[in-house]
This record gives sequence, structure tokens and C-alpha cells, in this order.
Amino acid sequence: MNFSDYIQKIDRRYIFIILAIAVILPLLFPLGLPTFTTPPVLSLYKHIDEAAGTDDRAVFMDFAQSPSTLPELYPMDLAILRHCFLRDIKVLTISYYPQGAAIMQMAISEVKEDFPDVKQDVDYCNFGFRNFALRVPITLGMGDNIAEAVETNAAGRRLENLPIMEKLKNYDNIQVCMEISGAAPGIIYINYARARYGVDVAIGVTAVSAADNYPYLQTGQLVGLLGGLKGAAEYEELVETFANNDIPYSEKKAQNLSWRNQQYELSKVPYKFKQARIGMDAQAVAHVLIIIFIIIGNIGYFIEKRQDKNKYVK
Amino acid sequence: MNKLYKILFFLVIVSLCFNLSLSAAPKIVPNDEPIRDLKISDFPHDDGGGLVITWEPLPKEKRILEYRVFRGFTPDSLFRIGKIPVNPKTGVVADTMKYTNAGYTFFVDATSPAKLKHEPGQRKGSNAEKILYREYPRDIKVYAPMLEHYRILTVIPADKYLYNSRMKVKTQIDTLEDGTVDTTSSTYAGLKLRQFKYILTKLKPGKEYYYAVQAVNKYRDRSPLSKIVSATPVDNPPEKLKEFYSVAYTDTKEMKFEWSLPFFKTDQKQFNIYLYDANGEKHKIFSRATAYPYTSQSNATVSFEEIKNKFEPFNSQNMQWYRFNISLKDRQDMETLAKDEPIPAEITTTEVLPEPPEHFTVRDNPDDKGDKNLIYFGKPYVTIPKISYNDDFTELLVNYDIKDNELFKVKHAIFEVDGVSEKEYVLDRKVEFDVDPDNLPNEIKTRFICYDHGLELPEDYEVIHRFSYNERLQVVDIEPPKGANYSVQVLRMNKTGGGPQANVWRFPKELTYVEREYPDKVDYEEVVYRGISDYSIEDNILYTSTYYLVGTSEEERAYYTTALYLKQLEKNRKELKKQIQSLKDKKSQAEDEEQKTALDQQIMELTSKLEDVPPVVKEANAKKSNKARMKLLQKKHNNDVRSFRYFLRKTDGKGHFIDTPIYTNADGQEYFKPKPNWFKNKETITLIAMLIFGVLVFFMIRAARKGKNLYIRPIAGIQEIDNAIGRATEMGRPILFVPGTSGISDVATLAGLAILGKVAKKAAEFETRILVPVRNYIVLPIAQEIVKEAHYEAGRPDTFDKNSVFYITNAQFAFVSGVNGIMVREQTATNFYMGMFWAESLLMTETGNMTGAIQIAGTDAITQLPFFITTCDYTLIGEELYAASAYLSKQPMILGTLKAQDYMKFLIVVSVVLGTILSTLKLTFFMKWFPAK
Amino acid sequence: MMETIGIWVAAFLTLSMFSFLYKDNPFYKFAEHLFVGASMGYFIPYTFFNVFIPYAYNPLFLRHNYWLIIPFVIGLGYWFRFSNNLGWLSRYPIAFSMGIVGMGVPMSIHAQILVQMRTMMLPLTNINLILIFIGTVSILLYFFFSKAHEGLYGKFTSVGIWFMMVGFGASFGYTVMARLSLLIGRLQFLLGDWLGLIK
Amino acid sequence: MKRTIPLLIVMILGMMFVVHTFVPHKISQDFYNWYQTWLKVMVSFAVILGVGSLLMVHTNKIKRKAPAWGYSWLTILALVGTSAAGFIWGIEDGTPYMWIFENVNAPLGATMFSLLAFYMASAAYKAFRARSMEATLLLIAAIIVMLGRVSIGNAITEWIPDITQWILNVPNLAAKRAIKLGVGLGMTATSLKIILGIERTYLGGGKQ
Repeated sequence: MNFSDYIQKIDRRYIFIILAIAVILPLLFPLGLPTFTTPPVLSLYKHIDEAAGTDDRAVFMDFAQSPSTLPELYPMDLAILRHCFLRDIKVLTISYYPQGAAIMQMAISEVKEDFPDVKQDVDYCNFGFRNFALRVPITLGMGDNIAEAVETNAAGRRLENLPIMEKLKNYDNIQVCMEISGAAPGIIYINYARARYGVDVAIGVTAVSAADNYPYLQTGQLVGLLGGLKGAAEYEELVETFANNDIPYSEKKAQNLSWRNQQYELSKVPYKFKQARIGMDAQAVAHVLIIIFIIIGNIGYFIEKRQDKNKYVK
Repeated sequence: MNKLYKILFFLVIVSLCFNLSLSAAPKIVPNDEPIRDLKISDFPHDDGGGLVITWEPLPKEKRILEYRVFRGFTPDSLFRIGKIPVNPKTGVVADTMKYTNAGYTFFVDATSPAKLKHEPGQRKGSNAEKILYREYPRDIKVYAPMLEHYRILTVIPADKYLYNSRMKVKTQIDTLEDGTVDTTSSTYAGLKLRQFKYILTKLKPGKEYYYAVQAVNKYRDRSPLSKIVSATPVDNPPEKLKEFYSVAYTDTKEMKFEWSLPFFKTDQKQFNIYLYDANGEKHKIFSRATAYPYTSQSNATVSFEEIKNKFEPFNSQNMQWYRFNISLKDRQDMETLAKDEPIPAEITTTEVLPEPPEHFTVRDNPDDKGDKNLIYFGKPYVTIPKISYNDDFTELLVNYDIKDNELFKVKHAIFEVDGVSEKEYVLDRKVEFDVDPDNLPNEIKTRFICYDHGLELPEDYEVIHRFSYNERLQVVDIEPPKGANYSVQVLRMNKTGGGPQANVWRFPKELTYVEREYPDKVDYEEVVYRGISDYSIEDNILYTSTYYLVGTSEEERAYYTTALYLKQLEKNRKELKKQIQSLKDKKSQAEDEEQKTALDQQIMELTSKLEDVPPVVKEANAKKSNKARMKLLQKKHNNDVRSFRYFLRKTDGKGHFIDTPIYTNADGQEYFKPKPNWFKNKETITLIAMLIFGVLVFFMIRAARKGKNLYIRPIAGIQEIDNAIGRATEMGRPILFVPGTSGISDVATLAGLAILGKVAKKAAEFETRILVPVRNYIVLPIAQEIVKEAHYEAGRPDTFDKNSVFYITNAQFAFVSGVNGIMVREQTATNFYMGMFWAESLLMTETGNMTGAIQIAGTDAITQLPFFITTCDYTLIGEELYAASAYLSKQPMILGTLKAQDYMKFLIVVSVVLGTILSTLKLTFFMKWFPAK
Repeated sequence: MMETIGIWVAAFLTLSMFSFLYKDNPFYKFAEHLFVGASMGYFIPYTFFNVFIPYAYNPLFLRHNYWLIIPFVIGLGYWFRFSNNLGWLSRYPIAFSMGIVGMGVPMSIHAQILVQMRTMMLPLTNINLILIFIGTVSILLYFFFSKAHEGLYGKFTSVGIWFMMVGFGASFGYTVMARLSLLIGRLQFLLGDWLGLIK
Repeated sequence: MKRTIPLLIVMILGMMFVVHTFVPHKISQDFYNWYQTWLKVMVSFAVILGVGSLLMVHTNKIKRKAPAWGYSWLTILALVGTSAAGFIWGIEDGTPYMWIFENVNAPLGATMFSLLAFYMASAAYKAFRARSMEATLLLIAAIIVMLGRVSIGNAITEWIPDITQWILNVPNLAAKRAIKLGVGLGMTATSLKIILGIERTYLGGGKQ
């Protein structure tokens, strides 16, 4: 049995075990592979980052999630909230799904653990759960007056009395309307908030439904889109390199890979803020592995073919 | 020894896992405490029919699955009325949970539980003992006596109410103070519970209700019941309207008011507008009933003259002194003013107003079942959602969206940037321009070329959008065009609505400034709403009020209510006549002139009630049977409630609005009722294509029957079938055939089964065993018969084994696990996969590769083809699967259809090539014959 | 307690399923047979409570919609499927359910043929559109069964095959990520929920 | 009676449905609703076929003492156990029935599904051979798209994501469109054969 035979006949089980290891190891010991940002993610990041340090601009987040989409969408929730807290951007959150409200609470409290200075109702405001039937009236009403449309925060306090709402009046003060959703997202904001009040809308969706939403990006109805784990990983990375150092995004710095790598010290970050990248590490390793499998298999095949040819000539 | 090591190793691993998992095990706390902090409060702004219950949620360690809410009108028997499901893993992080019991909520229907049952698992010694019941049962003995403790609304299918209800007369005998006996009888419509769609309840104001909450965890353990709280719903004044604007137009001598609609719509009666004079005194100058249950108008025009009628000293010269306010009044006549301080009017002229929407037209919406009117107006418009540059700013990409309507159907659009114009022959929603990077444009003009069948568009009509490049964000900002703050409200009124005084228009839709068309939904009326007046436990029957409404085209009364039954009608007439007679008797005895005229008046009224009946009702009343009568009335009723007239109002929401007149078409028709259509015009091309195909099939089958030789080219996979079966025979191992994983109505399954017949026959001839696992149980017997028949045909009925065609299960992955098991255990030499497959395809074919089987697949599932192609030896791609089944069958009928299919395909290719050439030459008519979606 | 047992059961069954990658073994057989039985067992009450009760029992017995006796009786025909003499009774419900394929004739002409045709007729304004056009036409001709793939025509149809192969390769590559996500999900369950090694 | 009437039912209903697609009238909608109502009643009985088939297969195995017949007991036990749990305690969340679903059915299904990742790897290794022009194209397209989906692609060259997008938008689109059209035509033809009574496979064999 020569080398080519060996390669050709290698038992599948070795492939399986190599793949399993290749997926398990990055999960246990994060690699910190570089992430490359795609335009829809970058555009969203830049839009949100524009509001840094201002007190009359806020990011509005709608959590339309359910537990089944948690693995893909939850890292997005954390990354965006972290971005806002790091860069002193005001955040307003709402959910029209009871389960989404629970996830919203969970995400806020999990991110807030690392930011003792960030204060509820000053730096962020959780509007809490609203009945789904109120979605259109509230979305429309916010164009005129947020405090009147939403009325109270999750704790039942009137919005007009809250410090955060002092300069946040209507959609003019909303930097981005972000909906993170496992179902058909964004439509309500595109149709009402965008069409009528010209608000910038962005969405976070699962990888499967990302393809369906690209047309909205092309027509400009969405300013950004996070698709699945990959989108979340890209956003996480942007937050890590720029927001974590409290610097605004800059094209030059982004293109400077060595500078980027300096900023990119994955190990210091808690697991929750790198889970998307860890998942993507595993994906990348597995993808490369499969490609290597294909190449090795073909090398074996060509050697064998040449040997066969030689045999024939003889 | 070796074995011992293995066992030891295994034990070490298991114990390690066990230790790890123990430390990872989630903490769970038993669900043995009641929920705390249960509070109850009144629901704001309502009619006294709502209460809100709040409580503190339990920690997530308790793995709560749902919170159940119980309600009763006495504290000793509470019924389950609802639940709030919770995700047991994440729990509820908020501080409070809320359950709102407001408005009409479900009470009981025919599918409610049969008997009254206690909630299970009520803990002994807790205060929950024996007072908790499950949902309200459908047992009349239980629910009927409760009806009086709530407000009731029933929903009845119209047919059941009109044709199947039973008339019941109930006579009440009262002895009056003066000793005379007064009998009043009223008529009801009797219905069994099963005839109702369902019955709804709402709380009664001023009555005390009791609530309690119980938490149920993931293992169905119930927490002890919370304490029982009680409250009395209170009728509240309506909410404050959030916005109110008043504008005085001095040239037309009128005022326009606009306000925002309240959120709680159920309890509202009218909007009243007040004028405050210089002394601060309040005068009602306008009032309008709300359109409940439909959306009400949110604006009004009041002329100075009308104001003067209500408030005599009114002088428009003093307008700057007047202040205005609006109130909302509910049905209990409670009133709330919108503004704390009345506001002055904006004084202006109608010059500030835009032009009203032009070319406003209403007609029946085509191609529907008769539930839409089509409304359109205005000239075509284009929206520009996005403009972007390429990297070096030499190209400008504009995304656009055309908004047009029946009158102006846009054929082509011409875009112009910096004097360069681009004609869009195919409206593909994007257009590109070459631009000068040093001198970026800031304006785009659009002109339209419309089809001839509508109106002619003025030559100079164009839409202009202005934009600029935002350096900071690196995007193009597009300015909102002029008039973007105006929207168009569609207002409608049916034949029973209002009359001139009431002027209650419904407001079904607000369209943005870009919209040019709106199909207005006019639903068929399928249910009626009635209250319950009485019940009879013995007869198991509920009684509702009896009346029915038809429109009259009269000014004074917009609608006429009539009785439901002929007998009732007769009875009513008799009573009326009797009353008239008694009045007449009285009159003849009366001496006083004044009394006589008063009596005359009464007689007149009653006589007109008796005789002044709309013609339709008269006609209906002459019918012999109830059914015939109601049929006629129902027809009239449906016609009246579904015929609408329309006008449009263009408004900025701040009191600047302008109306179109009510639309009347060329025939003078004002009311429009949607017509059900008999043919979908859009599908004409489908019909033609279908007919062409049908004719091809007919001729090809005829040709095939006549024995004409129909050539079919060889298909690779089919020719390999014999070899593959031969291989299995040589190896002495069985064949596996999976006829897809879909059902019998899937075309691919049928093709797969047809191929199964041929494969099974060959296998029988070669005496090779064939295994057919089936996922769909309807396919199973068919597959069995096919294989059986194949054995008969091959002349080997003895070798047929019924157990070789078998069902596994219909769960997708369980099925795969079974098939994989078979492949490995039976060591099948050849595997066929023919039919529809989903994600399971690769799981099977790779296992087949592991066992070293030859594999032939065929599927029309585009998503799975890549996996079959890569892992199988031969694959029938898409249509080849159908062709293969025809090819193998050799039946003239089937071959004929395959041939027809081929010719059809040829036609398709020819028309696609033709269409592409034409459209490339900017002739798009051919392409537009085909449907876009 | 039930939760911990649940995680252990799930972990055991997950590992048993994975063991098939090594070879067929009793653990896999156990998991496979359990899965088959439990999946069918899940299906029965599910159909009973979600289909039979609301659509057959309630309308007929509680709402007295007596017309439904007819489909009720026809539906019972399914039960005779395995009988040798009365098996034909089951053809009635099957035939009834097949009726809807009639809708398939115009619907697939409309959605799968005419609409597709229109999208193919876009003007050829750039190279990509021309490539799509050539690809589509050549693949359509590949599926033309009345002419053998020979000569120039054969060459043209093989262009169609190339297009298809590139398409299939792309689909394969595109799906890898989604499938790997599933695997990562399972491994996260084993490593996280069960063993607590991550998080 | 045994074959002709069912065939007639299919033909008549089939024709009616053809007409239904062209007629938007309310009557046509009502016909469709009627059909749905009746169909729902009928299909609720079909499940018995599945149970019957499964029990027959496994009791048969046990009777014949077929290989691994002992496991058939397990299947029957799981079947009876799960459905009994459903009938006794109901099928809401938190019942034993749902416990079985969450801890047996769901992980088993998910695991079986996740095996696909392994099989894709082995299929890539074993089957992606540049044997011919076609196979080479397939292999190259797959590699490029795989690279384009992860960050490594960008690291190699910026072109990879663009090429990926091009492959998905151009050749892939052409292939999908054309196959879909062919399949659509085949489906139309088969549906037509069914309502014309040419295709009778679904009635099962037998000459009765």
C-alpha cells in the first residue's frame, strides 16, 4: 500500500474524529482568529457609533426573539448593548413578545454587570413588554413623541419624568431603529418608521433569513444587517477593536492589520462577549479542514491516476 | 484482561462525566411558596369593565412554566380564566407581572369542558382547598346562572341566527300599584349553546370580583394559591386626547379641527369641540358621534355660520380672542377635555392648503371574491429609497420605486441627472448615471410615459428629488420632497350609516404621500352580535334579542329595524293595532281638545310605525315562510352594510386638510359594493399556456397510440439501473429502494413509485431481494402492491415477501436512523433514492458510501441535488426523474405526455429567446404579457 | 431532579447516536429503535388532540354539523387499508385528498413556468445577465429529451451541465455552515449543559 | 365501485380545482373551504395507518425472530409509552409526554441532523475528485463558497467574498431557475395526467 492508496482509502472515521476535535477545541480554547467586517455590519456599527457621547441621540432596540434563536441572536444583543455602554450611547429597548422581554432583561443585566457606572433611566431605558397589538400604534406614535406613545418604562415610571428622555423627543432623536428578530424582521419599522419619519432601520436576523433581507439593504431601506453568528462575530470584533478603546471607527486604522491585532486580545474579554467569535472560530477551522480534506483527497487521486497511466504505458 | 481495561476505562470516563455534570447541574428550587405581592387595580379610561392584576414573579430557579389566573364573583369559587406562559429557563427578570382582564373576553362555547371540575392538586391545608375550578364548563346549569354577574356579548353565525333560532315569547305579569294587571310580553330568539360561535363576558362596573394566581412549574407542580384579592371595576372618564389643532380660514369662513384618536376605543360616544369666549366661558360648537366599532374620523370642518348658530355672539373678527378645546365623551356621559388650557386658533387662509388629490376614482377591485373596492387617485410618483456612488465617485446608482395606478399605468420612466437623461424601458427599480467626481449632482428629475388606456399625463409633469453627499457618514442623504408631511385619509360610509345629521364617516386607512392606490377591504358579514336576555335550563336554551336591520335610502332614518319572525311581526302588529284602537277609544271619550290633539299625535305615530315600512320589508313581510322572508331581508341587509361611498382628505395632521368631493362615477353611482368576479383576468396567460399544453398532450397521446415512434434520448442513470441490479445479484446482497420521503400527492413520489415497479420487476427476475422502507403510511400499501405486482409480472409470485416493503416512521430523522441501520445491517449492494428528499439525503447516501453500495438517485428537490450528485454514482436531475418513469413504462399515454412536455419546453425556450431579444431591443410588450409574481 | 435526569438521558442518547460514526453498535440500535417508537408515539396523541378533536370530533359531536358524517365515514376507509377484501375502501379518502392536484396544473404553470420565463427575459445589459441567459437556455436544452446530445448541440448542452455543476458546488459550500452550526449546537449541549466545561 | 368511483372523484375534484384557480368568486372560495373542512376530518383517521404499519412490522419481526428482533420490543414499548403518556397526562408543556419529547425525540433528531456536518466532511473528502470538467467545476465552486463564508476567505484575498457572491448570483441562479422551470413543467404534466386519469399509481395496483 503506497501513499496514494493510503490517502484514497483512508477510513472515514479518521475524518470524523479530526472534524470533531477541530470543532471541540476552538469551543474550549478560543483561537482568536481575525474577523473581517462586511459592509452591512460596518455600516450599522458606524451609524450607531455616530451617536457616541451625545445626549440627544439614542439607539432604539426591539427584541423580537424567542429562546429557539438564542444561540444566533443573543450574541448580537450583547454586542450592541456593550457597544452603546462603552461609547456612552443612549439605548432604549422594547419587546412585543413576552419571551423576548425576558431575553431583553437577561441581556441588559448581563452586559450591565461590567458597567457599574451605567445607570438605568439615565444611560439606558427599558420600556419593557408591550402587547403585540400596540406595536403599530407605538411605532407610529414615537414619530411624534416617544414619551407619549410609550408612556411608561418597564418599572411603570412615566417616561417624561426620566432624565434620559429629556432630549429624546421623537424619531429625530433616534439614531438607529434596530430590530433583532427570529421571524420576519424589520418590516414594521421599514413600513412605518422609515417610510413616514425617515428613521434609519437595521435588523439582526438568523443566517437563514439573512439572504431574504439583502434586497432591503440594496434599496436602502435598511442601513445595516447582522446575519447570524457571522454578523454577531463581526460586530463583536468591531466593538472590541474600537469601542473597547473608546475611539471612533476609522477607515485607516481598520485597514492597519497590525494595529488591529494589537487591539485584539481575546483572552481578556469575558466569554459572553466573545461567544460569537468562538463559534465562528470553530466554523472557520471546520471549513478549512474540509477544504484540506478535499485537497488531500485530490492529491491522492492525481498520484494514483499518474501511476495508473504509467502502468498502462508500460 | 483487555476487556477489564476497557471496562475500567469506561467507568473512569462515566464517573468523570458524572462529577462534571453534577457541578454543572442547574439549581432547582421546589415550587412550594405562593406568589407574593398580588395587587389589583382598576383599568384606566374604560367603561368599568377592566381590572389589572400585578404580582412579583417567582425566581427562575423555580422553573415556572405558567402563571394561572383565577376569577370569581364570590371568594369561594374561582374559575381559571387565563394563563401567562413563561420560558422556564430564562424566567421573568422584570419586577412585576401583569394580567389585564379588560374588555370582552372568552367565556364559554360548545367545545368548553362538559362538566364542572376542580383544579387538580389542591394542597390540603392551604387556602386553595376546593375553591379552584377549571375553565367554565358548557353545562348550562353551571354557566347560565353566572351570566347575570357579567356583561354578555354573544357571537352568532348569521345563518344560525336568522334561520335556525327558535322564537320564544315571554310574558311578564306585573301588578301595578293601582291594582291593575299589566302584562308585557317580549320576544326572544332561542339558540342552543352549540349554535353560538362563542359567548364573551365583560366585568360589570360596581360589582366586586375576586382574583387569585397560581404558578405551575415545568413538572406541573402547582404552587399554593396566592392570597385572594378583590376589587370593583370603576367606570372611568375617557382618556385625554393627545393632540388637538384648530385652524380658522378667513377666506372660506370656516374652521378646521384635527385631533388624535384615543387608544381605548371601546367606550366612547362623541367628540365635542368647545369655544371659550373672551370671558373664558365655554360654548359647545360642534359634536360628532364616534364610529365605534370602526375607526372614527379625526378631523372636522365647521363653518362660521354653524358656530354662530351654537354661539350667537360669535364674530370671526374676534378670532384671536377665542380659545378652543376638544373633549371625548363616553357612553356614561363622562367627559374629558384634551387640553388643560384651551388653545387659540391658527388664523390663515386656504392658500396654505395643498391641492386635493386629483382624479379620485372608486371602482370594484378586479380579480377578487367580492370583498374589495379599489380606490385610486393622483398622478404617478417615484420614490427614491437609496442613492449611492461607486468607490471613485464616477457612477451614481439610484434605486427607485414607481407608484402608479389604473389611470396612469407607467410604461417607461425617464430619469435626469445634470442634464443627462436615462430612459428606463424595463422598470427594474435601479438606474445608473456616469457623473463627474468633482462636481457631484444634487437633483434627480423623473418623468413618466404611461400606457394609452388611462388618462393623458401632462407633458411637463415631473417629480424632483434633491440629495447631497454626507461626507461624515459616507452616505447620500435624500431630502424629503415637498408635501411629504401630507397624507391621504380614505373615508367611507355605508348605506346604514349616519344620514346627513350624524355625518359619521369611518376612517379605514391613512395613506402616505407616495401611495396612489388602495384596495379597501369590505368583508362579508358572517356573524351577528347579540346580548343574552334570558335562558332556560330545562330546554338547555339561551335567549337573545330579536331584531334585524336594513338600510333605507331615506334622509331621516338611515336604517330600519324589523322583527326576526313572521309570528313576531304578526304579534307586534296586533299589539300596535290594539294600542291604536285603545287610543281611538280614549279619543272618542276625551272631551278636552288639547287631549284630543295629543292623542291624535300618538295615533299618528303608532300608525306610521305600523304602516310606514320600507318597501323591501313590506315585500318580505308578504312572504309565506320565515325563511323566504329572512332571505330577502338578509340580501338587502348585506347590500346595505357593504355598499360604501367614499371621499379623500389630504391632511398634515395639524388642522390643514382639504377634501375631495364624494366620488360619483359617470353613471351617477355614489355607493360602491364590491362585486365577486368570475375570472381572474391576470390569469389569462396561464389559461392560454394551459390550453396549449393540453392540446400538445392530446395530439402526442394520439400520435403515440397510433404507434408513431417517439424518440427519447438515452438518460444515463436509467441505463445503469440494470447493471446496478445485476451487481447486487452477483454479490448476493439485497437492493434498497427509498421512494422519497414525501406523500402521495407529491409528483416526485409518483415518479419514484413508477420506477420502483420496474426495479422490483428486474429484481424479481434476478431473484434478488428488494427492501423498500417507506416514510409515509399512505405510500406504504401502494408500494406494497406495486412490488407485489412486479413479482407477478416477472412470473415469480413465490418470491414476494410482504415484509420487504415496510414502514419506519414519519419523523424525518427517525426515518433516516432506521434506513441507515438497514443499510449497515443488511449490507445492501445497490441503493436507489427516487422521489422527494429533504435534509436527510446526505445522511443516507454517505452511509451507503460507507457500506460500499452502488447508489442511484433521482429527485426534483433542488436543494438536495448537490448532495446526490456528489455522493451517488448516478443522479437523475429534476425533470429527468419524471422522464425516467415515462421512459421505463413505455406506455403510449405516458410517453405521449413526455413528448408533449418536450415540445412545450421547446416553445418556452423559443419564447424566452424571443422575449430576451425583444427586451434587449427595448421592446418590452412581449415580456409584460408574463406575470411578474 | 427531573431536569438533571433529562440532561443525562439526552446526553446518553446524543452519544449513542454519535457512536454510529464509529460503527453500528448496540447503543446506536437502542437509540434508533427508541427514536422510531417515540417519534410515532409522539405523533399519535398530537394528531388526536390537534387534528381529530378540533376538526372531526368537535364539529360533528359538539356542534352537530351532521354533514361531516360523510367525510367521517369516508375517512374510516383508511382503516381497511390492510384488509385484503376491503382494502379498496381506503381509495376513497386517498382519491379525495388527491383532488387538490388539479390546482397544481394552473398554479405550477403560473408560478414555476410563466414567472420564471419573465425573469429570464430581462434585457441583456451586462455580462452577468448574458451569462445567466446562456446558462438558463443551455440547461433547458439539456432537459430536452427528444434529441440526443451530439455534435454542436451536445456541446451546448454540456455548457448547461457546467452551469449546473457550479450551482451545485455553490449550494454544497453554502450549506456547510448551517450544518456545522447544528453540530456546534450539539457539542455545546454536551460540553456546556451536561459537563459544564464552557461558560 | 372499487376503482372507477375513486378515479371519478379525483377527476371531478381535479377539474373543479383547475376551475377554482381561475375563478376568484366567493362560490369558488366556499368550495375550497368546504374541501378543506372535509379533508381535515378524513386525514385525522390516516394516522391509524402509521401506527398499524409500525406495529405490523415490529410484531412480524418478533414473530419471525428476525435479526435484532429484541429491539422491536423497545420500539413498541416506546410507541405505547409515549402515546400513553400523552393520553393520560395530556400534551401540554411540562407533562411527561413533553418531557419525553424534549429529552428523547428532540436531542435524537438534532443529533441525527448534526451528523450531516460529519458526512459533509467525508463526502467532501471522498467524492470531490477532479475526475472531469464537471466535477472540477463543482469542486472549485464549493471550495470558493466555503472560503467566502468564513473570515479566512478575506485573509487569502479580498476577491473571495466577491467571487462567492458572483457564483451565487450568476451560475447558481441560472441553474436554479432552469431546473425549477423543468420541474414545474414536469409537475404540471403529472398533475394533468392525474386529473385525466392517465396516471393511477396513487390508487395502488390491483386489477380490480
